[in-house]
Amino acid sequence: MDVLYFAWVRERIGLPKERVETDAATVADLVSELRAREDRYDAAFADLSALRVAVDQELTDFDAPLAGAREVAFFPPMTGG
Amino acid sequence: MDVLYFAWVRERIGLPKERVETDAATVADLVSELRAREDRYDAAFADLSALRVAVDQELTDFDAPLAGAREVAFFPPMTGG
Amino acid sequence: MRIVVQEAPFDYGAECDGFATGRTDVGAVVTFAGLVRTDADLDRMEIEHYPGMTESALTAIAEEAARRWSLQDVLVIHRVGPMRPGERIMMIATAAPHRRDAFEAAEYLMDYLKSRAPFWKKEHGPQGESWVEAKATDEDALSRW
Amino acid sequence: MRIVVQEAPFDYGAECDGFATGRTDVGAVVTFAGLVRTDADLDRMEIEHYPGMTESALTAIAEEAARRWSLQDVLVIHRVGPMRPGERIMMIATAAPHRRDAFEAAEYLMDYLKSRAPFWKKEHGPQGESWVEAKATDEDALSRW
Repeated sequence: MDVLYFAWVRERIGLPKERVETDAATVADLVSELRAREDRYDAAFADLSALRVAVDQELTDFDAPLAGAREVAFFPPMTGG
Repeated sequence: MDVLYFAWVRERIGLPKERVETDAATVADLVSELRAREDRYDAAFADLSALRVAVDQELTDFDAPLAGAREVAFFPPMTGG
Repeated sequence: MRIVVQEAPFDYGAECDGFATGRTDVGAVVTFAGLVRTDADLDRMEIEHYPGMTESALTAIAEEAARRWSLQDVLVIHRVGPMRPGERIMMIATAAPHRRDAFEAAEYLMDYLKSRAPFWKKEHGPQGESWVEAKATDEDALSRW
Repeated sequence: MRIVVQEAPFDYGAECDGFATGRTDVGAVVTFAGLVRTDADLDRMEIEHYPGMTESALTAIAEEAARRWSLQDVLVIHRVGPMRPGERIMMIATAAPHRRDAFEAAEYLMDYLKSRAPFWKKEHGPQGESWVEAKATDEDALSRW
């Protein structure tokens, strides 16, 4: 699936988007896999309360299932307007 | 003092403004004097709950004193906006 | 602060534009425009007012809004005289550092302007003419503030 | 309903004007404009967004507003990319038969747009750059609805 990063999450991880092969059942499982990869992922995901997640462009929770998902995005709380 | 009428009060009484010589102590006293004059005044002031009053261009109540007042205006509830 | 009572139409777009231009301390601009609306056969509307008191009442309402909220500017334009369906009757605008102040002040201005400024609307249609009656909901709206 | 996400500046005055023109069923138009505000040394702001999700999130918010209130039209324009202090970031407009619907829908749109549409602001000043943090008061504002 495609994993996207925005704002400071993008800056800490160092890329806006990557292709990830995973069998993670939930968003939280995917986060665990990513954190295990490298320090920059571990640091970016250290405080989940500071993060938001969208699955297929819909806001959701970290316990959301990933079955059938094509795109997961991580970003800080939004500041539009 | 000058007595002014607006909207349907003006139409029922038949004039927008008149000079009234009075010793009325309050707005209510002035209303009693006006009602005693002619039927068209009596009809216009029949239901005080349907009327508003301003003394010297400030909204007030019918028991407001008239000492020193230069201008009294009677009109229905306002409908601006 | 600018308070205008006039017969002539006003340029809503230009007024909005001017209100949201050239200041770096303003974060939020709210504008409201009231139009002559008709569900049925309305040929025209006529607005009567109380010259002198109208301006002072609007100024007092705007000054009270500026006391209650953190505002950088307030504009009120209200037309009087004859108007046709679809024409703009009036507008207000508020400018503030933050959106909550701009919104609340604008709603306050509208609620007070509606029931406490000396304007009276008369509708003219094929069935004749009639004075618009004040709505209980407009009087009730004041209890919010 | 019109939802626009673009880099280019937009013409706030012309959009307001268009929204309050040529309809006799609209009684109330409310508009909001958000500007780049600065108390201090802000050279520029940069807004990042999530293409695709931005448009669908704004559309969902506007559709929900149209379900909750009696509205005749809704407009949302939001810029992305670099902006300087005083520039307009975004605007919304609502048209309704009555003012309460137009005001409440506009406040709802702003509250949700602020915290639920995928935009992120970064400020650039002489001290460097920093991401604007979401405010607890903005999240709390959603509990009104």
